[in-house]
Amino acid sequence: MDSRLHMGIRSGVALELEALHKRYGDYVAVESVDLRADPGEFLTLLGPSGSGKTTTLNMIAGFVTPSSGRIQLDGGKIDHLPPHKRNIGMVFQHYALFPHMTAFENVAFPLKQRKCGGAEIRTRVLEALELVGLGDRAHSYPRQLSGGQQQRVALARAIVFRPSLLLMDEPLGALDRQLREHMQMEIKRIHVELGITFVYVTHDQEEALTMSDRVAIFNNGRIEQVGTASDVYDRPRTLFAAEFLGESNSLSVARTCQPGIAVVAGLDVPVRLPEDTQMPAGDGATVVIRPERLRAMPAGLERSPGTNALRGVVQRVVYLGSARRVDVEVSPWIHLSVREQSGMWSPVQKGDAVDIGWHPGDSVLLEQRTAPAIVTGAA
Amino acid sequence: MDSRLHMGIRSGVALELEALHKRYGDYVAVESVDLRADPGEFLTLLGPSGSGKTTTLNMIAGFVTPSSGRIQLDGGKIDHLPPHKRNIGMVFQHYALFPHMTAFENVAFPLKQRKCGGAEIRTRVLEALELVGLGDRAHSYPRQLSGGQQQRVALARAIVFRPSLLLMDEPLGALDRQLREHMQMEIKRIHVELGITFVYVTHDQEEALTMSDRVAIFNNGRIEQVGTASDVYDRPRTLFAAEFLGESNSLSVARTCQPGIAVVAGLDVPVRLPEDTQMPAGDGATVVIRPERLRAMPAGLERSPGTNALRGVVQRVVYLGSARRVDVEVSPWIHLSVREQSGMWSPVQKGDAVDIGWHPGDSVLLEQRTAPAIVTGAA
Amino acid sequence: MALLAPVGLFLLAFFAYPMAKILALSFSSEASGLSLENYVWFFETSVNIKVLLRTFTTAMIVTLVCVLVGYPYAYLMTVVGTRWRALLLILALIPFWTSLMTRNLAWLALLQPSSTIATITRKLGFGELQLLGTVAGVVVAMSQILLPFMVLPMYATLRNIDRRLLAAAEGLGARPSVAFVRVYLPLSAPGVVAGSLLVFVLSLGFYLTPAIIGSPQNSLLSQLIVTQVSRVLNWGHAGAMAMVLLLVTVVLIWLASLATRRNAALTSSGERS
Amino acid sequence: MALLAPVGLFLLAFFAYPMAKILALSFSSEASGLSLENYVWFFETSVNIKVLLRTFTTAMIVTLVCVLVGYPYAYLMTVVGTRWRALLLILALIPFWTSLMTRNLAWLALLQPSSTIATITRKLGFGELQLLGTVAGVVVAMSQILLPFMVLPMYATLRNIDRRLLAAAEGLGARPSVAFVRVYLPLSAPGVVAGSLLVFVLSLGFYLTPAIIGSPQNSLLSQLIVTQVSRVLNWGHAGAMAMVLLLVTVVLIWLASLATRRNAALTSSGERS
Repeated sequence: MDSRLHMGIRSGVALELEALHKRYGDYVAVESVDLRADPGEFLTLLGPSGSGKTTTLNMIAGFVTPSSGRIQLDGGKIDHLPPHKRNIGMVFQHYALFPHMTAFENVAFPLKQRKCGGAEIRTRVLEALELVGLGDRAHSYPRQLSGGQQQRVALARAIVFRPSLLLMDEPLGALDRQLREHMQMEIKRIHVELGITFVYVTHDQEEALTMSDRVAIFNNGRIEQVGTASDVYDRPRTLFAAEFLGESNSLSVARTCQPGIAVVAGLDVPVRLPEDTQMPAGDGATVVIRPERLRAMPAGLERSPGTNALRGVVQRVVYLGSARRVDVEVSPWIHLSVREQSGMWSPVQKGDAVDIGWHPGDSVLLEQRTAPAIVTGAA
Repeated sequence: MDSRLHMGIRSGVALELEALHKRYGDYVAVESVDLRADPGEFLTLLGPSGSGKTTTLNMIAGFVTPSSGRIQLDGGKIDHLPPHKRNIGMVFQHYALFPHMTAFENVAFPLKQRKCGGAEIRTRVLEALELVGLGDRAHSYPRQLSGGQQQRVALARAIVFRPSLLLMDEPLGALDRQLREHMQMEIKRIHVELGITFVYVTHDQEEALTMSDRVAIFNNGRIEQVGTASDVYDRPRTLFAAEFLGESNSLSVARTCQPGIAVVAGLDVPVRLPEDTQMPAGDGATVVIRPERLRAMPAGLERSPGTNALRGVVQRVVYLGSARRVDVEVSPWIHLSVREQSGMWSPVQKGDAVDIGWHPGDSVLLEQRTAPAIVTGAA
Repeated sequence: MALLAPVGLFLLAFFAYPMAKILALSFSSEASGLSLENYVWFFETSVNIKVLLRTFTTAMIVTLVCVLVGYPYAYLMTVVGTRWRALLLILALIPFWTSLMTRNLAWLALLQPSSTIATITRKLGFGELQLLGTVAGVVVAMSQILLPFMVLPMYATLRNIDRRLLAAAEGLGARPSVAFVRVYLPLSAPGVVAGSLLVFVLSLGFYLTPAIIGSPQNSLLSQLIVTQVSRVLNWGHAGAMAMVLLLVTVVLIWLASLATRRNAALTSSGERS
Repeated sequence: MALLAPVGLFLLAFFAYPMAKILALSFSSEASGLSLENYVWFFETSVNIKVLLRTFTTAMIVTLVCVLVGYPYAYLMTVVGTRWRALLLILALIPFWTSLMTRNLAWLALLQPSSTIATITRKLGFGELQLLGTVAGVVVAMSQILLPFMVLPMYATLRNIDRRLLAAAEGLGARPSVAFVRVYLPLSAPGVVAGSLLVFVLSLGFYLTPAIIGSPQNSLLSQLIVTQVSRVLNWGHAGAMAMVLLLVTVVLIWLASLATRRNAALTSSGERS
């Protein structure tokens, strides 16, 4: 805890990306990315592989030269600086520990490059190892450490020279589930303790939602949406964002004359939308609702006025432990999933006729779907 | 669908393991495992790595010779048979496709060993590839296929010779999350279509709960519990089972004179247990409650009579997208997590005093904890 | 990168220049500048053709012996524990460590008519087994000397074959022997080809062993080349002989690489991950 | 396994027996049975010691030349694209393909006083650069012939060095040159040691190149061994010389393996996954 006095004095700085592009020949890896991380913020770049998030990170670190655009750190342009002059900490996906050096020597490496004295190096390295909970393994070589411990050494090495910005490239990808959850908490703790700016890359939406102050969703080299976890999860702005961040039901709808009301395509059932919704131009649109916002109840029961409802038949009930998923066929082309938390199950079973209801406020109106999200043949 | 006519005629058979042991020198890999899979059942062996589940599977397949015990298939002993005479299908963890053969040749391999005619081989191989959705990739080599497609070829190869038992060793471990969920559904579909007995090994509790008819939980070479998904999740019989299957809160309690009531160790707050609970011998015990069974409400509100309640302070609220987790400190040594599904959040925030309530029926009384479940230093 | 380009060029010259020189020699003649007369001489002299054929036959037999002895050796290395593997590896490498000279000497001593081997074969009733000064003796000595060049590439390939594929084949109904023939053998082919190629080509150029253990009556091409340079002092003839040897070798390698390219590419995914 | 045991034994004999024979020879004498007289002769004859030292010096220089030329070559192979890499690999392998004889011949031709190289050095004002018949000429020719044995193990090591470690070092504040020296160089050490050992040991046993390109005045140990057997017909002397060479070699290898064992074990986890 008192390590904070030594390590955390320097607080985070702002990072700004302006109109960042990266092309490899004809292939556009990153396209006009504008992004700002506030001082001390935990910003996550989330997206599938190949979406440009790692390329963006590498441009910030200096390993990849942008085709155009600007990168500013603490108000100063850093585009022209080589990586070793940027003073940015980075934790690599596969740790990138030096195998011929002990944990101590690994962590001391950045300090030696900065010509620190031997006594100071010793103090600060041990302090950093202590911070990540590895004070007792200073003289182990990387191959003698477990995956989680290697991860901690990499983290200590990235923060020991007190960078004001720390980049992390899927640092937990190689760990198993339980260890990953534990390390998520550790990383959050260190973020709070150091107070520096974190830019974190991951393809795991759970990780992104749990850890971040804000999330930037990448797709095909572009940012689809930036916002807090609940911004992007509850109020996605694109179909991609909605579907990448978790399970979602989508309904094709058509516009009506009445504002705030659409009809389900092919069914002519009205769907109430949140009051401030603007129907987009064009004939069709998609309404997205999260499975945990839907309620299933036996068909025919009275329902509260003002809610939306669709009638269907339960096709399958999947037990998930902490919850269950009820898959309902509304029509041959409309399937909805309802997620019910354990202990709050509705009394419906496979084969039952059910009414699916939800509050208008839980609908999100998005652009029309153009291509199917999951093509099973490609799996 | 009409492939069922050809492939599914032979239905599953019963598999019985009796007092199965496997020792390697002093190390006991599997210890007195008794297990039965009913004809056509989907039985999952779930456990952490090194728990003996894969060794058990290899003994069934014949790759590992048991130190003692019996293996019966369809009522007949198969212990003495070499692997190639057992007629059991197996899908390996890393697929184990023959790299010098096309998908077609791979799937045809078991039929050739059984001296089938060329025309029959052709029909059945294409049928099997069709069943797994790869009819169009028959002439691709494994390296030309994606991970998911290789997985499908391995599956087709394991079922093409109509085994009455199919073993799968973490078949989805190498795939990414979205593909894994898709393949889970595919495997379930094939299970239903073929009607043969499946024995499935995994360390992923979600996979086990979602897919299985029954789950056998392995730990340190022994079976801790066997039962349906809801048996093992809602009514775990050991602390290990409770903690391996998902998040759980545990409270150390001491016995009281009153039946069905225990007191929280160090707090003297009474905890009601399910009515039929027997206090175990010894002074202490542990009460386990799933986070989604707890309710948080602002302190001081009236609560329904007969429920349990503990008062604490909210330390942290973690947003998870489809839910949120409220971490509450009841006392310096008692921390509880409450999981609230999205849309059903209680009006509590970080720093608030809260009452945590739950139904007595949601408590599970287990043996006293002897060793901590997660040692952070080891991570 | 820019710095490395001149280094690369220098090295290219270092490797390629000596070869170019031999090529030039083979087309030179005493009288005129450029001529084919050395090649004409080579193919018109019947003893040259005879020696060329004998050289190739010897190399082929040596390769075959090395495959037959080296495959089980390399296989053994993949199945034993680490201690035994280390021992076998050291044994296979000893010939690298001991100079070529020493080994030729050892074989010369072993193949003397008074040696243990000769005594044993005599006692066993095989009669006088004449090895010294015969092609058979040369083949035996060359095989031992070249065996490491067979074992090492083979081992490198066999080591990477995923043994779980054998288990998979057995689980699918193949007897262990069938699993070996249908799965293991095809996957080991690239190693066999690489080792064979290496041993074959090295055999073609052997001088010392046939010179010491063989006899002038059954000499190989290398000896003829040395004779041309050191006794007849005819550089052109020697150059032509070297070029013919090189050309035939390159063609053989090219054919072998054509045959195995497809196989090798496919096998790459069969390696243990 | 049971089937393989006899095969293993046979192979062991095949590799070890020739060596045992030489050992026996070295302790034999014309008069009595077992004696040390061959070793006494070896160390009492001053020319033997001189040749032994010259042999080791030559081998060391050849090794050094190969390291200096081979390292950039192997490094180049790891950074270029697949096409260039294939070309470089083929170039490095050409010496394997062309027989030893052919290459020696090439160097003999190149080093003639009338050759291009000699002409160039003369024109450049270096005066008469005498290479043929000198140790310098032998070193140049041996280095080229042995270079592949340096390049291949080096490349195998360099290829497995994770280049992201260099990026990591730069990200931590190291200039590219510092990153190379502090990270890449130490990780490449096992390959350098393996290649050096191979080249050094092979140089020790070279006969053909020094015999053709060198002169009798500065002959190496292999030539002395041949002389003992073929002219003096003294098997015991030859055996003792071979054993001394072998013993020194084994001691050197043992020392090198001691020095690198720790290093090599640590480096294994530095390989790309």
